[in-house]
This record gives sequence, structure tokens and C-alpha cells, in this order.
Amino acid sequence: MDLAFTPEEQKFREDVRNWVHANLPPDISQKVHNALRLSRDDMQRWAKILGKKGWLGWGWPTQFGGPGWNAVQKHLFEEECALAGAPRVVPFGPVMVAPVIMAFGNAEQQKRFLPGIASGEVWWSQGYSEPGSGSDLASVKTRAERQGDKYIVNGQKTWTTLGQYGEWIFCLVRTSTEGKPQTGISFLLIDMKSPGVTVRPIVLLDGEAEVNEVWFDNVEVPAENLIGEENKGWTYAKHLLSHERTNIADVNRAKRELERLKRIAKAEGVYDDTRFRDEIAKLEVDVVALEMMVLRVLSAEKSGKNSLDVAGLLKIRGSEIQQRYSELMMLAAGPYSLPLIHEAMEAGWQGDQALGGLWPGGAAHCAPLASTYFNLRKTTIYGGSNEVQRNIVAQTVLG
Amino acid sequence: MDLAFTPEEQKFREDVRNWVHANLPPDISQKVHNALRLSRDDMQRWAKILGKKGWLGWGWPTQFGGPGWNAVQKHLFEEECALAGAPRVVPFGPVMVAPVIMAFGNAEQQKRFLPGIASGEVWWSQGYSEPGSGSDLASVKTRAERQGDKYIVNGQKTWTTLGQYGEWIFCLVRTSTEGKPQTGISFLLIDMKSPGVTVRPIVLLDGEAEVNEVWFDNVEVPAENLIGEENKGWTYAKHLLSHERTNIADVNRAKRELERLKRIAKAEGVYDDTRFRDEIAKLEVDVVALEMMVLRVLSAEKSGKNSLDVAGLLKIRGSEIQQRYSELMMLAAGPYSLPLIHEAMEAGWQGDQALGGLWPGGAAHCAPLASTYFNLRKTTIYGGSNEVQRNIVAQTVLG
Amino acid sequence: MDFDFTDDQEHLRDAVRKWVDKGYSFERRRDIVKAGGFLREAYTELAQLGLAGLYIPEAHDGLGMGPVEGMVVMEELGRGIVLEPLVQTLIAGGVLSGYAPEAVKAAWLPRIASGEALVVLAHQERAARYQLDACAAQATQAGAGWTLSATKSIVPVGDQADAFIVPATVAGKLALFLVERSAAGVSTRGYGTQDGGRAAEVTLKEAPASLITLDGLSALEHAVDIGIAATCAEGVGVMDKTMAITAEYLNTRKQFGVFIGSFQALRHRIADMKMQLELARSMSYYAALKLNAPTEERRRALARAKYQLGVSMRFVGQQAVQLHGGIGVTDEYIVSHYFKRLTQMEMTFGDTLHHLGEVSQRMQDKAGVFA
Amino acid sequence: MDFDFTDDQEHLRDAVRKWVDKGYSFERRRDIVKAGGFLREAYTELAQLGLAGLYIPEAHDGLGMGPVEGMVVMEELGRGIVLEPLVQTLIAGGVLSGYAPEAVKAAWLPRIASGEALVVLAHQERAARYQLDACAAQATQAGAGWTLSATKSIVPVGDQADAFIVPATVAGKLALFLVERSAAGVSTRGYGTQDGGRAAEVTLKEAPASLITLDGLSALEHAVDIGIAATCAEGVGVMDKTMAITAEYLNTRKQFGVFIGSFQALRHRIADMKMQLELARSMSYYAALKLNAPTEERRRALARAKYQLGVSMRFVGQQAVQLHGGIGVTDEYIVSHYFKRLTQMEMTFGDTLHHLGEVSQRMQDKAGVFA
Repeated sequence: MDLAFTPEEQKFREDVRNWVHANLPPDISQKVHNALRLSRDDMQRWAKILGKKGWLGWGWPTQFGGPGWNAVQKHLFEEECALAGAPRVVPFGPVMVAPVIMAFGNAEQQKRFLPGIASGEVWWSQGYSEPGSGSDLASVKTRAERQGDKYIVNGQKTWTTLGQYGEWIFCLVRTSTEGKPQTGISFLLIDMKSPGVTVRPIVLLDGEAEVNEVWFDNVEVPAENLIGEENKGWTYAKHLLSHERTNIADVNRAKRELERLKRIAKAEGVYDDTRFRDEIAKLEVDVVALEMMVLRVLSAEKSGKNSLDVAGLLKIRGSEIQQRYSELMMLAAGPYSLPLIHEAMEAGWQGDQALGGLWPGGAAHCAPLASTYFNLRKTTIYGGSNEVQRNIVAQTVLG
Repeated sequence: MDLAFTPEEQKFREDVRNWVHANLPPDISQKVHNALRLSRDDMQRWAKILGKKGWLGWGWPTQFGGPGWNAVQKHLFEEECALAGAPRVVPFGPVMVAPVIMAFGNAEQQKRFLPGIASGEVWWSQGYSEPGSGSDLASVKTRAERQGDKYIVNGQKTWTTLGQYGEWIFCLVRTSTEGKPQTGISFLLIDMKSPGVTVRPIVLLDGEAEVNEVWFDNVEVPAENLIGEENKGWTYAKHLLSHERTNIADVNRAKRELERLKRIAKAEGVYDDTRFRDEIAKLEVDVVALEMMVLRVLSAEKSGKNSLDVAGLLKIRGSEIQQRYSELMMLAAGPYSLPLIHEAMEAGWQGDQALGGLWPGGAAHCAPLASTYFNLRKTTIYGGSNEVQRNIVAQTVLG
Repeated sequence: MDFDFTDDQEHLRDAVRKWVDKGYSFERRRDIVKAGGFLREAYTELAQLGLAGLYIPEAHDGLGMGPVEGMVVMEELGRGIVLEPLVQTLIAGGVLSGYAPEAVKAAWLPRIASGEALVVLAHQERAARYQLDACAAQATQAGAGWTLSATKSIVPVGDQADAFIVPATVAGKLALFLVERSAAGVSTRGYGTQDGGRAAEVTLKEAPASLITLDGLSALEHAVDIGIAATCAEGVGVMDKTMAITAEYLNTRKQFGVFIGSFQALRHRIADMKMQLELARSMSYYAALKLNAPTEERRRALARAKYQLGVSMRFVGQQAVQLHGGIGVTDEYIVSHYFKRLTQMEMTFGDTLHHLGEVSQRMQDKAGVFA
Repeated sequence: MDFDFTDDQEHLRDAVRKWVDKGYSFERRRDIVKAGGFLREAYTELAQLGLAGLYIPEAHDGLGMGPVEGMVVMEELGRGIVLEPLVQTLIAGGVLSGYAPEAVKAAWLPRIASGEALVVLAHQERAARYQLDACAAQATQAGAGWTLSATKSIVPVGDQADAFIVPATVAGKLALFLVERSAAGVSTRGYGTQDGGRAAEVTLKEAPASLITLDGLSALEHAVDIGIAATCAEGVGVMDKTMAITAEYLNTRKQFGVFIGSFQALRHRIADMKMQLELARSMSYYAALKLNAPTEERRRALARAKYQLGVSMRFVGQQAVQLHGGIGVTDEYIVSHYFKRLTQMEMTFGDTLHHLGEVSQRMQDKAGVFA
């Protein structure tokens, strides 16, 4: 048992770190470090830089052009990216649909779709949730009827993150109403430029449009876009979910944000206030404990011994921590987090010149704090709400 | 709307206070103020003093010899007793069985039982819970079979508080197994000196024997001891439960104990420690909020307007506060709460003479702290566990 | 000891509730948010109900009412998350009535009562956080009058109010002044706030000012305590409606084939929310009933109340969103607006940790409501 | 980075677990509690397994093992809530090995390893609370040796241990000494403790003492950190078993006609307990793996660990009792004993608020396990 990474792992980390520092555009990391608004271009620029290096599919095996890293290497890569202020890679292509295509797609599909994902050229979206489905994903209502060599798709998806940018979408669609709800679901890839696809942004409580509704109105989808067998989509989707493990905890981002919280607390004059500082201290322990839990999982994955069934715990704790640091940042600024100044969330904003830049109090770091806090309320809801996660955890203890 | 008590109420409070100060034996209040062990004699001495004054049945109407006080007067009386360090009146006689006898007993029964309760001469116990019944009180298994002018009782009760001192016990017994569980229950008064009654103390986690198991082995009970009608006992028991209202919150004791907590924190040198003091401050707000909630209920009872359905909330919050002050007292003493010295929980204990009285550290106030903390874990379990209370509260909101 | 409302108070409540239900629909509110977060017309409607004169003596054309009436009104406004800041008017009415010279009273109170003049507190400075005695603004005597130089932040509807109540130091001591927005040397920059309302940065450069009182700290503390009591009541109203919205949702929304309100874990959460609401309501009563108590007793009580409200508002707001699931984080659905309002109120007039510090510092040997 | 146990470590775990299961039944434990809270015979059995020599170098007849082995052992002892204080022996082994002069080592370490000598830390003073540098005890040089005058409290099995490790001041600085219980001027008064174990007040009046080190504060801090790491591991063991007992109860006990383990509110409570257990286990690993780090890094890590354990132990203990209902508060049923042990451990080597203070004070700009 050893807390330290092996010399090889440390060397690996250093190589990644050097590369990230050399290749991550400073204007982008500057935005990430200050929670400013990222454009589609920011995200895609970084994705393409990773793609060019062959690291956008950092979890991929070598046979599909990935680096073939083990669990620890993947973690180190993710950590270095997060700490350097890289944007989170939009996961729908490289992390979510790609593994399904690798595992269940045919050679033709693999050849057709994987390169565009690996390079960052094609923006993928996810079509799982539907209005009213919530945590009950198997209640899919969007229908896909086979007509000759096509499927005709009708229905609606929702909560489609960044779907306004999407070029392709992978969907769970209902191809049969017989048997249990899970048995009649298929996994279909749909070109979002197809006639009949409509995307409508959903404005969230922070005023941003991060998610979307996607309508399908008699959309024709070539049957060759079906992954695997008809009516077996649920199996593939579950396979995909089982791939989300430690990254669900997002502990690397939490470390970065905890450091940012300390900077904000200092700037706001509350870092040396016992009461406020204690709250940061508690969060510090929370983050360390979460990181240790993540490392335990990684170690188990690396060695194949003592496998740990703590995905539910990682999700619950990781999301609680995200909410907590955003809450503390907002509380640190207090009244100065209350102005809602949309332009202040753009990089390079210089304050209000009419007031000599004194706005509010000259501290640009205050601008995004409340919005981030509001935005992160989603984390205990999405990806299986924390209530659903508690059901799952209890199941592991009580049966 | 007025926070202040009326001049009449203030006068009433003053009269009660003066009387309590003049009549409460100092050796008893000294024990209460320091959470030392109370003997049967201590409890009964105070009960008889109250009884002589006509105040042991302080909630009773005048027609049965009570003072006929309204809700506010009852509260003021209870508060003055609590703050003065009077022992809590053992409620089974005057608060629990007496109202049932008044409401549902016949004139003969009222004449026979009420005087002994009012005077404090007769010690009553409660026979509701049974092994395994928990919060499901209607699952009564103790049988009472009618044979001529007697009932033959067989079965077992448990968690009978202070049953080791009991002379009479009121029991829920099963007289019929037909229909719903609630319909076959009767309310029976049993002389605990009857042949076949066995009482076995249950040692609790604090090492004390506060509760008991009571066995009934072919106990003969005269049929005249049945209250009201056979098989209607559940109705009477529910009537009784509806009489427990604000006293369930025990806010008067909480006020007294919060003041004790502050004294202990000062003596242990943590009152001026920001972290510890903040915990007391939070509890202070909790106590004030609970007291305000109790006063709201009293006001509503007094005027008959805007009746409040918050009994569940009072139980939950009151019990949480009891647990919290005992926890903070223990934590204030820290390591010095760890010695378990049974003799130190007796009044007048002078420390260990072999060590010149230096034991532990000479602070006798430390001795009962952990035991009290352990003992009060019961408060969120008994009287309908807090989980059951939350079910009830949710019902009031959601239906 | 009596917590019943009088018939007059119940009528007042009904009148305000009726206006909120009929006159301040969510759609109207949404339009006001879009238009900048404040609608003078809506404020005038409140004044026409007499509410702007609630704390102004009848001699100055007000209603001469007290904290309980203030509580009743604010609770109802909270229910409708009304953006127009009546709490500021209660503060102005209370502080000017209590501390200003007769001339200032005569000039301003009737106009405030009628709604003609909207006067707001402009006390927040960048370095002060929630400390009321931290003040960099300077006042200078100029002939018979005064001039003020100051930079004040997050002033409620600061770019549309008619005058400000401004703390500034005179010889190292805090004094309180009244400054008209139209006066020379006053500039403002307005913006929307997180809850949909409006505030502004206010800069004074040797702006002419009327003295309210040289005992500025007492007056400012009183002003903030009036604000706390009103905010507590408003918070109760917001939470009460938030609970109702959430309960209805749980009894309507189905998942896995059943109403989600049938899940015990969610039911217990509702019970915990109800607990926080009733604790908060109890402390809102307490705040109102202690608002006219002697200073130290008042300050201690109001700190306790705001601490409880802070805890309750955060819990109820967060859980309401959580129990709604995805729809709870959308702008379209109403509950997120209640949540944002609750969040902002926690940081108004001192947040929860601040008031914990106040409670802790002001603690006495005695415990309870009457201590 | 590797959290797998070696085969040797797994064998060690198996051996201890076997002894606990077969050799330390709840009935035997109950008898030990009744008899005063400590059984030398049981302690000797632990020593015969080699555990007393765990942290003692092989050169002094110990096993020369490290913190991970200590963790494995303590976790298993925790599972059986073993009263005999092996944590004290780990401290004595670690501190004497690390700080004592060769003569003291040679005289004591082999006897400690064999179980012949039980040496415990006697550092608690009445006014010190959890501050390690607060020490009224005085040491005086007397010829080649030293004498100590001190009053120490809550010394584990203080009336039956063979010697004490005692901090005392020399010229205002903390030094560490070894004092034999049989020495002149030593008196003890033993008593049971809340968890069923045993402790004593120890009074030294010019008692002859051997110097361990003049750098007493470093050694004492190290001693306490060894104790913290061991207590963390023990706490994990206690909680692990507490969870198992509770889960079994929920799956056995019926109410309202169903197993109470089917109620969602209770299931979520179990999930929350599991969370606390796994966070605690993670931090116990962390404590063990940082125990040999440089001082500042070690102290920071151990404070973080004990803070987490404090939070977890309180929650798991209280909830285990709550979920059991009435039977959970009886002496007869086993779970209350696990709860009491968890309670006592929270107050051992610094409680949760104390370690929050330590974490807060030692906070750095960087975050995470490696910071």
C-alpha cells in the first residue's frame, strides 16, 4: 500500500502537464479559472488540440487509435487538464457514444463515426431524457418505426446539454412496446441536420441556455445508423453508464475550485475570519476524503483486486461538494454576488467605465459567483438524482 | 398580537414561582440542576407536596378537583417548576391515565382512582408497548379473556418507564382478534401487586434501569377495572395521545439545561472559544424558536383561533434539542466526561478522598454528562419515533 | 401573550393578498424583470393600498401602524415575490419618523406615504461586508447644510429612487443623511439583481445632504433591524408559497408509475421543510414583537431571527428545487424564482454566518424568548 | 499509488480477525467490563499474536512493521470493540523506538514486544483539554536521573499498566519521560470508562523517571499522531461492524407487517451511514499513509483524518441506535456498546471541533491529498 504514484506514473504526469501547459490556449484557461463564459469555439478549439495529439479519446484502447491508458493514467491526465484550467471535454462523443460504437457498432460504423469523434470535428449530443422521464430513463416514448431501410422517428428529447451546437445525436428510441419497458428500446444515431429535427434552448435559472429540447417530427434515419440489434439499446446504454466511474466525482475540478475559493475568500477579506475559514476547512477535508475514495477505486481498477462498488457514493459526494464550493464562493462575496451583470461574465470585461471601472467594487471575480451557484443545483439532480443514488447505495448494503 | 404575558398571567406566574421556591426541597432541586440521580422517594416527595397543594393534577378541570387552568396557565406552571429545578412529574397517573378515567371511566372508577392520583399516593405505570411493537402500538398481543366478572390477562409489556416502582398499571389488552387490529383492544387498569405480575428492569446503555418488562401470567383482573366499553380501548388511548401537546417539546427543561450548558462550558474553559460558543449560540436560537412555536400553540389554544397542527414538529425539534444540549455538555468536558463513576452521580459525593478529592480534576459536574447523553438517545425513539413523526408531518402537508 | 391577529390585521392581509393574486401575476412579474427589475407603477399601486405609509405617523399622512402590520404585509408580498422594495419604504418611514428633525419629516414623510417619493437605504460599502460601523463615506458641514462624498453599492432600485438615506462619518462618528438623487454630484449606475430585482451603484461627489441624525449608528442599526424583521416576514411568505408549489408538484408528478409524493424519502424531506418553515415563522413573529424593544434586546432578538431565517431559507429553497428535479432549475418554471429570491434574502442585512456571530457575541447566561 | 494489501498483511488481518471472532466473544467482553474493563490475560493473547511488537524493530524483538499493518490490526480489533488498549502499545513502541536513548530502548522494547510490560501514555491534564503543549507537570534533574511531579488524568488502564510515558516541563520546555508504576511517589486510582474500558488518575510526587527525550513536544505530537492513526483504523472497524449489525437488524425486524429495511427513509439513512463509513475508511488509509511523512505534513493529514472520523463516528453511532429503536438503547443488545465506543473515540486524541481548528489553522493555498 502506497500513496505515492510510481516513478513511471509521475513521469507520465509530468509529460502530460508539460504538454498541457504548452498547448492549452491561455485565453481559454483564463476563462476556466475565473468561471467566465466559454463559447462553442473555446470548447471546440481545445477539443481539436487534444484530437490532434490523439488524446481527445483519452480513454480509448489503442486498437481504435486511443492511447490505451490504464485507470491511473486516465485519472492523471484528467487531473492535469483540470488543474491547468482546461475546459471539461464535452463527453457525449469521446466518452459516451464512442465506447458504445466500439463495443456494439459494426466495423462500418466504427470507421464512419470514430474518426470525427477522435478529432473533435463532430459535435455529438445525447438524446436520453424525455419530458417527464426524470430518473426513469426506461420510460422512453420517442418512437422509431422501421420502414424499409429507414426508421421514421417521432418524439421529443429534453435536457440535451449543449444540444444547440450538436451535429449528431445518439438516442434511445422505442422500437417495440411489447414486454418490459426496457426490452423495446433501440440505440440510434441521428444526424441533427436531418429535416424534422428542431432544437429549442431551455433557459435555466441562471439565465443561460445550457440545455435544450430536441423534437423529432417524422425524421428519416437510415437503418444503418442503428447500433447493434433492434430492441437491445437498453443493454448498450447500461454498458455506457457502467463506464462512468470516478469521473462522476469530478474531484479534480473540486481541487481547482477549492483553491479558487481560497483566493476569493482572501480577496473578500473572510479567509482569516474563523467562522468562514472553518467552512473552507470542512470542505477541504471533504475534498481530500473524496479524492482518497477516488484513488481507492483507481487502485482497485489498476490491480483488479478488491473492486469497489462506490459509484453512487462518488456521485452523491462529488455533487454535494460542487454545490458547496459554489455556495461558499457566493457567500464570500456576499452582497457583491447579487448584481446580475451578463457582460461581466465575458472575458476581458473591464468594469463600468462610466464609474471609472469601480463596479461592483471593482471586483470582476464576483460576477459569476451566484450564477455558478444556481447552475450547479443541477448536479444533485442529473445523472440519476442523489435520491436515486441513495436507493442504489442502500441496495448494496441491505439488498 | 403581543409577546408579553398579561398582567394576570404575570401575577399567576409570580404566585407559582413563590410557592415553588417555598416548597420545593432544595436537596431535590440541587440534584435536578446537576443531573444527579433521583430516587423514588425524591420523586414521590415532590409529587405529594404538589398533591397537597392540589397541583399534581395541574391540567385537571375543577370538577375533578383540579385547578381548572387554561393552556397558558398550565404552561407557566410547568415552566416555573422546570426552571426551579423540580423533578418532572411522572406523567402516567396525573397526565395520562387520569384524563382517560375522567372522560371514559364511570363515576365509581373516578371516585376510586382519581384521589390517589391527585394526592401522589399511588404510583401508576403505563402498559402500552410490547416486545416487537415499536411504533406500531395497535399490534397489541397481550390477551385479556373475560371469565365471569374477571379478566384473565396473559402477555408481556415492555419499556415500562419506572415500572419497578409501579403500584397500578393501565394497559392496552387484546379482547378480540376480529376486524382490524385497532378494534379488538380494551383499556384495563391492573393492580401490579396481583399474583402473576412480574417486573424485570431493563438495563439501558447508561447502566441505569429506567424501564422495565412487565409479564402477566394468568393475572386475574376484576371486570370493574375495565375503562369504558370492551374493544374500544384504542379510541381512549388515541384521546389520551391527543392530550399530549406542547409538553412534548419540553422547552422549559431545554431552557434550564441550556443555562446549565453555559455554566459547564465556562467551567471547562470553552465558553469563550469561538467554535464551541457558536455551537451554543446555534442551540440558543433553536431553543428560542421552539419556545416561540410552543407559545404560538398556547395562544391558539387559549383563544380557540387559528389552531395549529404542529405536535409532530414539537416532538421532533424538542427531542433533537434535548440530545444536542446533552451532547454539547459532554463535549465541553471532553475527556473528563469519560470516567464512569456511578457513585459520583449521587448527591453529595465528595470526590476521591484517597486522591485528596482531585477527581477527575475535582469537577463533579462532569460525572453525569456522558450518561445523560447516552440516556437521551431515547428521546428520538419513544413516543412515536421521529421517523413516524415525519410521516405524520408530511401527511399534513401532502395529504 | 397572544399571537392572534386582529380583524384589522386580517383585513390588511386580505387586501394585500388580493392585490398580489390579481395584480401581480407571475407574467406581470416576468415582464418587470425583463424591463429592468422595477416598475414604478406597481410600486404606486402598493402605495395606493396605504402600504408605503405603514410606519409613518398619521400626523404625516401615514397609517401609523406597527411591526405586526409590517409583518402581515411583507409576508403577503413574499408570497408573490414582489420585486418592488416595500421593505425600503418601511425602513425609510421608521427611520425618518424616529430620528429625523421635524423639517425633514414634514418634507418627506407625506410624500413617502403617498408613494410620490421612494426613499431607500444606501449603506453598503465595498470593504464593509455586513459591519454597520465600517464606513468610508465622509460628510462635511457646508454652511447650514452638509455635503457628502461616498460610494455605495447594491442600493435597491438606486437609479430610480428619489432619495437615499446615507450613513457617512462626521469627525469619526457615523451620522445619517438624506440625499436626493437629483442633487448635484449624484451619479448612479443601475443593474438587475440575481432575484430579478434592481439595484445600483451610487456615487456621491460633494452632494448636498440633509442631516437626519448625528447618532447615525443607532439609527442605522435600527434601520437594519426594521429591514431584518421585514425580510424575515417576507421570507416566511416566500417559503410558504414555495412549500405549496412543491407539495402540489409532488402530488401531480408521476415517476416509476406513482406520484413522487408517495416516496417516503421525499415525504420526510417535505417534513423537514415544514419544520424549517414553522421555525422561521415563529422567529418572524419574534422579530416583529421585539422590534420596539430596547436596543440591546432588539439587536439580540433580530440577530437570532435572521440567523434562523437564513438557515430556513437556504434549506427550503434548495430542497424545493431538488424535489422538483430538472424542471426546478429552469427559468420557465416558477419555483426557481422563489429559490433565487430566498438566496438573495439570505445575503441581505447580514447573512447566516454573520448573524451567528452576532448571536454568539450577544449571548447571555439566561436562555429563552424572554431572556 | 496502490491501495492493495500484501499477502502478509492479509494474513495478519486474518489472524487478528480469527482471534476476535473466536477469542473475544461479546460474552467474554461483557465479563471483562464487569471485572473492571481490562483483562491482562486477553492483552497477553494479543501480544502472543505479535501485535504488541508491531512497531518495535526486529532488533528489539518486535515485528518492525509499519502504519499499514497497524491499520489492519486496529481495524480488526475495532470490529470486536476490544477493550485492551493496543493503541497505547503502538504509541509506546513507536515513540520509544523513535526517541528514547538506547538504554531505555534495550530495557523496555523487548518487554513491551513480548507483552510482559504494558506502557501507556499519561499526558492528559485537567486544564489542557486537547492542547499538547499545555503541561503543568514538572521534571527535576536529580543526580544522573530525574524526578517528576504531576497529576495526569484518564490514563488508559493507568492502575494496571507497568509504566507511563509522561510529558513534563524542563526549564519551560516539554520533555518526555518514562515512569514505572511501581516507583516511589506513584499513586493511581482506577475506574471504568464510558465504553466499558478502564482508565485511572495518576499522581506522581517526585517519582523517579527516565528521560526519553528533551524534544518532548515533537515526540508527544508524534505519539498522538500514532494514536490518531490507530484510532481512525479502529473507528473504521467499529463502524464497519456497527453497519453490519444494523443492516441485519433492518432485514430481520418487522413493523407494520414489513421488514423495516424496506422503508425508503431508513434505506436512505443507511446510504448516508455507508457514505460516512467509506469517507472514514478513505481517511484512515490517508492517516496511515501519512504517518511517516515530515512533521508538518503529517500533523495536517492526521488532523484532517481525525476530523473526518469524528464526524463519521458520531453519525454512524447515533444513527445505528436510532435505526434499532428501543432495543438500541439497551445494555443487553450489542449495538449500544458499539455506539458508546464510537462516542469515546471521538473524544480521544482531540475531538472533532478541536481538529477542525487544526485543519483550519494548517490550511494551505493548495488543495487535495498531495498538498
